[in-house]
Amino acid sequence: MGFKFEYLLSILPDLALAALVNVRLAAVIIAIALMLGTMLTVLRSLKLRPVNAVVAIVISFVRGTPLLIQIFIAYYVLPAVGLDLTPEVAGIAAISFNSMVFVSESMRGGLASIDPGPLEAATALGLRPPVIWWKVVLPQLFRRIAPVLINEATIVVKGTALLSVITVVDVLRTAQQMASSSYRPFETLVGAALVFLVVNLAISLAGKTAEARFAATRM
Amino acid sequence: MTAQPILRVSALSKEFRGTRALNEFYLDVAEGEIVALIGPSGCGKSTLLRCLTWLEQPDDGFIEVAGRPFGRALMPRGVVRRQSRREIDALRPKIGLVFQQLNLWPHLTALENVVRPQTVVLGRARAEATRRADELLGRLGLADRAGRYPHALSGGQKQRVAIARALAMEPALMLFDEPTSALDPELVGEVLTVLKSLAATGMTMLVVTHEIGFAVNVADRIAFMDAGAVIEEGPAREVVANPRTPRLRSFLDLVLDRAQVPSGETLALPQTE
Amino acid sequence: MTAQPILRVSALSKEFRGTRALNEFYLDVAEGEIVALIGPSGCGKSTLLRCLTWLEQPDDGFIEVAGRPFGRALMPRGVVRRQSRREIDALRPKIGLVFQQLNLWPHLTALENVVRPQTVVLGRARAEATRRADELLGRLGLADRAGRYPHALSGGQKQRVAIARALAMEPALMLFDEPTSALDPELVGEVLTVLKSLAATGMTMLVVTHEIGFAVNVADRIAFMDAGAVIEEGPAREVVANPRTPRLRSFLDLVLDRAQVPSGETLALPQTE
Amino acid sequence: MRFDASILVDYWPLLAEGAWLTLRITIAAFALGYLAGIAVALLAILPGRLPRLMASVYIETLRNIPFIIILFVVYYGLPFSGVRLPATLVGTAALALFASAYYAEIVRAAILALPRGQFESARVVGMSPAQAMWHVVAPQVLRTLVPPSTNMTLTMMKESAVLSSVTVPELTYQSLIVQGNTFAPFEVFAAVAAIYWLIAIGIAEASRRLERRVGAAQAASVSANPIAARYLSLDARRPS
Amino acid sequence: ETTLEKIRRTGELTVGTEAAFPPFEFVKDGKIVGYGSDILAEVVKELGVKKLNQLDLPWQGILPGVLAGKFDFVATTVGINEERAKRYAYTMPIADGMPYAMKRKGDAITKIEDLNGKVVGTQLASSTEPVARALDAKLKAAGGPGFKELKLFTAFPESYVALANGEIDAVIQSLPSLAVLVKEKPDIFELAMPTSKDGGFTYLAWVTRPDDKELRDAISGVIRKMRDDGRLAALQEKWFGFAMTIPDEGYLPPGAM
Ligand SMILES: Nc1ncnc2c1ncn2[C@@H]1O[C@H](COP(=O)(O)OP(=O)(O)OP(=O)(O)O)[C@@H](O)[C@H]1O
Ligand SMILES: Nc1ncnc2c1ncn2[C@@H]1O[C@H](COP(=O)(O)OP(=O)(O)OP(=O)(O)O)[C@@H](O)[C@H]1O
Ligand SMILES: [Mg+2]
Ligand SMILES: [Mg+2]
Repeated sequence: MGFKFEYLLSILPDLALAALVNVRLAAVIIAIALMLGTMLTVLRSLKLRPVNAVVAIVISFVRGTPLLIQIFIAYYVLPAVGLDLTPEVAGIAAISFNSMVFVSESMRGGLASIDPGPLEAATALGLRPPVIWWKVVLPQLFRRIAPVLINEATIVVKGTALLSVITVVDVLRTAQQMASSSYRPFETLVGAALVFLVVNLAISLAGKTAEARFAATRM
Repeated sequence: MTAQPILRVSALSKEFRGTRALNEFYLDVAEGEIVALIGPSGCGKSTLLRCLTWLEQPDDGFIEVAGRPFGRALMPRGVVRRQSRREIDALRPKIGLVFQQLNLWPHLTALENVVRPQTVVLGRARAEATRRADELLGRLGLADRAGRYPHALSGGQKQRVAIARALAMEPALMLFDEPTSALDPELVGEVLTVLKSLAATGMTMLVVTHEIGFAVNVADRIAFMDAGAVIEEGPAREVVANPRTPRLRSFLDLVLDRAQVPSGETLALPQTE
Repeated sequence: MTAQPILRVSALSKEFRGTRALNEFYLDVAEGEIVALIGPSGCGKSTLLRCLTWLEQPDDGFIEVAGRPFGRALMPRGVVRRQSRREIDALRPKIGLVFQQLNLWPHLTALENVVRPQTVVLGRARAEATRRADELLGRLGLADRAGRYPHALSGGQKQRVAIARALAMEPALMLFDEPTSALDPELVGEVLTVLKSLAATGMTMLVVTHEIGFAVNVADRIAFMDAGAVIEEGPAREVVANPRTPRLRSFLDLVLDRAQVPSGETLALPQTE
Repeated sequence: MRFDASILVDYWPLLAEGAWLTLRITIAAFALGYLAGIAVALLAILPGRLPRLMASVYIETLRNIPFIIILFVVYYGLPFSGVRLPATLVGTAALALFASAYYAEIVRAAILALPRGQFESARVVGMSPAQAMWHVVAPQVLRTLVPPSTNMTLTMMKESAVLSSVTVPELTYQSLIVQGNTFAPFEVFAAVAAIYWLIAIGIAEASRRLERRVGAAQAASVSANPIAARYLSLDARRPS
Repeated sequence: ETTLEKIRRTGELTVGTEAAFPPFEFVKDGKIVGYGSDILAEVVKELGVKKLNQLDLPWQGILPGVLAGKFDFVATTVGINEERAKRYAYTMPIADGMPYAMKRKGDAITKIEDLNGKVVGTQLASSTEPVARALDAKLKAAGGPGFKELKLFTAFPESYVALANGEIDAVIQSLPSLAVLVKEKPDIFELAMPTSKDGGFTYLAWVTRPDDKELRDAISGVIRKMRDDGRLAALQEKWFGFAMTIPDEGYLPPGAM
């Protein structure tokens, strides 16, 4: 049962097709997670004690429990409280929520490295806090934590593979299906790995290019 | 002291965990007047400017800008009312502050640095704001640098962008924190020239500076500050020529002496072996 | 030019993507001599000091310290041999460099900043290294600050700790990069005094500086640098009094003028409305 | 949907055994992975193209494919090359390999964020690069390493669940046994989530203490500036 | 409204399947096929269902899915055991999962005792796991050393790879699956011998939610009918190459639903 390269090649087209599911979901999730993560960060910066206490528990839960279980909760437990979501919506909701927390935590780290001077200048000129967030803090923050966000994006792409447990047939599930009928789990997994590698390298590369572009308008 | 004061500071105090950075500070600046504020390191100059723009909340005392209370208002029957954030923000554009570190926004071009506050704070149309910014930058000799990002500007050019940004808001008063101290020596002259031109337009200015030469030649008045309060003030030339307090005298000795090297060998050093 | 040169730099060149920061730079510094290096911003002064300590690898040229080749050696028959990292590290303690930004180690106390290089590089026993550090800090007037961390020291005190750190290695030559430019004016005198005392001990020094006063009074020789090479040098007073090249003349004009304010109004400013 | 807690009462020894192994695997993979990560990070900051290229191939490959695939390649690939080791050992090594790529990136970024002058000033007094790293860079970088390393360690701890698929009897594996016996998914998931959460809280608490010890000065400097405290810190209490 | 009534009313049926278990249910050319699928097709016909949604998902999602009502029943072969039977309603068995041992081709394992000192693998939490444990106990009781190690895999395909690369020496699995595999890879694998059944119940069936006994009975009725008219045997010949006996009762452990 040695490694059969021809078999690997023969399944790549089908795997690539299945990867479109992951890419599509990941794109939506990343966009939502960025938006919600930013909002959560701004919310936390208001330092309203009860709110931040709740946020702290949510963050601890999301960081502390497996993503798989969070996905289960979104799809299988939420119907018990009257929220019956389709698999894709539940998956997007669960991973976005998870990623939102990690985005916000990354922002917490990034904020500490921003020079307060330009914010003081903005305040002294009379810019209102929402404007300062939107025009001064966030643009600098995003540039600064770009590498971390790219990292998170690749994690999200990998996370979409877990959605097979809620009936989303993605690359990994397709690979498993192939393995079970061909009895070649090794080749199919390597095939899936290649597909993920290509997608994530594309993201990393795009990120690096964007980073280099930002570097031109460096801090 | 000709007209109604544009800036009136009374009994301003600010303490940082044990350090009294401002200690019942009083100062009036009249319209069109140029006041140079000098004093030793750590005497509270930067803290004053930060309190005047309410970046730091003073513990006590009052600030009036063009006759209107700023930050805190004394109401009838001695009640002190804290102004809301919105009220404070509304008055802030009246006071232009140029920071020692300039604090340009690194992610925006020079032009955008000047345009953005106008559109956002004053609600000016973009075209109008751009026109004004172009004009200001042009007059400050930066017409060809408008599209550059701050990191690609020299120290003197950055300084002028920071000044343009403050001027674009049409402030009643400009505050400068050591406008030349972070500059290479060849650039100092350039910036002082700008300040002088600005003075000539009748702009009211409060300038924290170590350039005694500038203070003497351009300022109407010098205020010498020590330990959080003004301890001597008067017409610029007079103050420098005839310091009354011993503290000012020794300060001036130190600062004016810097071109000469102290001759006494006060420190014993090990012989090289 | 009395004795054998402690430092001999010949034909040193360094290019950064298109910019020729050093362009066949030549300089000799004799034992006990004090040379002030002046020149406009960007002319390559910092790059020179970095190349002299091999922090930056020069593209071309040779450095000799106390008669021994440093970094690159010219072998018989014209062969150039690159020294190994180990050889370079072994010679480095002979050259003390005080950075413009000082680069004290913020996680160590002042004392530890001076002790650590001795124990690590020279292999001195801790007790011995501490004794020397205490002595040095004491002579530099920092006996009571030895236990403090850098952030709790004033600019002048930090400068002196950096000097002590370099001196503890018993260098044959000290290099200073603009030792006063980051300091408050009152602190400038303090540091210049230290440099002067150091000079009095017979230490060989190469000082990059903008303090023409210091250069004239303390340095034996001034070298004026422009575009990566020394274009004029000579006894300090003579060079300042009678600059031969027009470039040095205009540079001196700019730098010496700074205490006076330029009187011509070169920039047109908008009238306040 | 019923929730039958008696299952957990019956099966808790299995779950406890699994949790204990998960904890040990996490600690071992953390230690191994961090050491490897530091080595790769050092490779990445060496001058010269080749070491940097090697480091970035290592990091990008391991970071960009799902862990389960790395695990399978190691676990099923090793026997093909004649090496035969206990599954727990192989699994822990694979986990360490996976984490090391992320740790390497974290360490690399932290070192690059330190002003160059710090390293140079150590070199210029004659310290070797290794000495400069040890005496000057490492102590300063420690502080910035803590938060992202904690994030990664938590991710890795949860990722160790994947080891169940190569017969490592850790928490998830034991929970699958319980589930196979009882067919009670929700009870088992709830218990497993709670146990993972507990372990995570332990890790987060340890890191918080470490952070407080190495980062006190920085926190103080941020809260001293009112504008920085307002916009740039999320956790400090509101001033007055 | 019960699930069965809902199915009748809407004419729509949703089932959950782990399509990675040949020859019962697996994916071929993008479609779920196999012995189970063929039976399902008959069930659909008999129940008068017009639209069938068959969802493929890994085992971890199957039970939560049926409990949360994401599909109507589990149309994937599930081994019958005592504890499970207390919580779910099993249909009539669709196959007899006779446990069998498989070895690498040519290895000298021909009788149960040959498994002494060997590394044996099976699927974690499957119906054959208790069978394997019982076998080990039996070997030890007979005075032998027992298995060298029992390795439990989360999926069967991985145990096959482990057998092929020498990680383990034998796989215990139900005969229908092994028969197909050995037919597929005759140069690698070989059937060794049947192992005793006394570890538990080895019949394979589908399950419904515990409160859907009505639906369960309806499905069981179809299966019984298929068995009686020979359709089931025909399908067994088609997929496994042999027919098996499906009992009418006694396949459920005591206390089952
Ligand atoms: N955020 C702060 N926290 C604690 N102490 C502070 C803070 N800001 C200023 N201080 C202290 O308040 C005093 C006044 O500082 P300030 O910066 O106003 O001095 P300065 O006159 O501007 O000095 P320099 O000429 O060096 O800029 C100093 O003793 C300083 O240490
Ligand atoms: N790492 C670098 N990469 C690219 N260019 C550099 C680098 N370092 C220096 N330069 C360029 O080399 C030239 C010399 O720089 P250097 O810092 O030596 O000047 P300097 O004389 O020390 O100036 P200053 O008085 O402003 O400190 C400048 O044009 C500078 O832009
Ligand atoms: Mg100040
Ligand atoms: Mg320089």
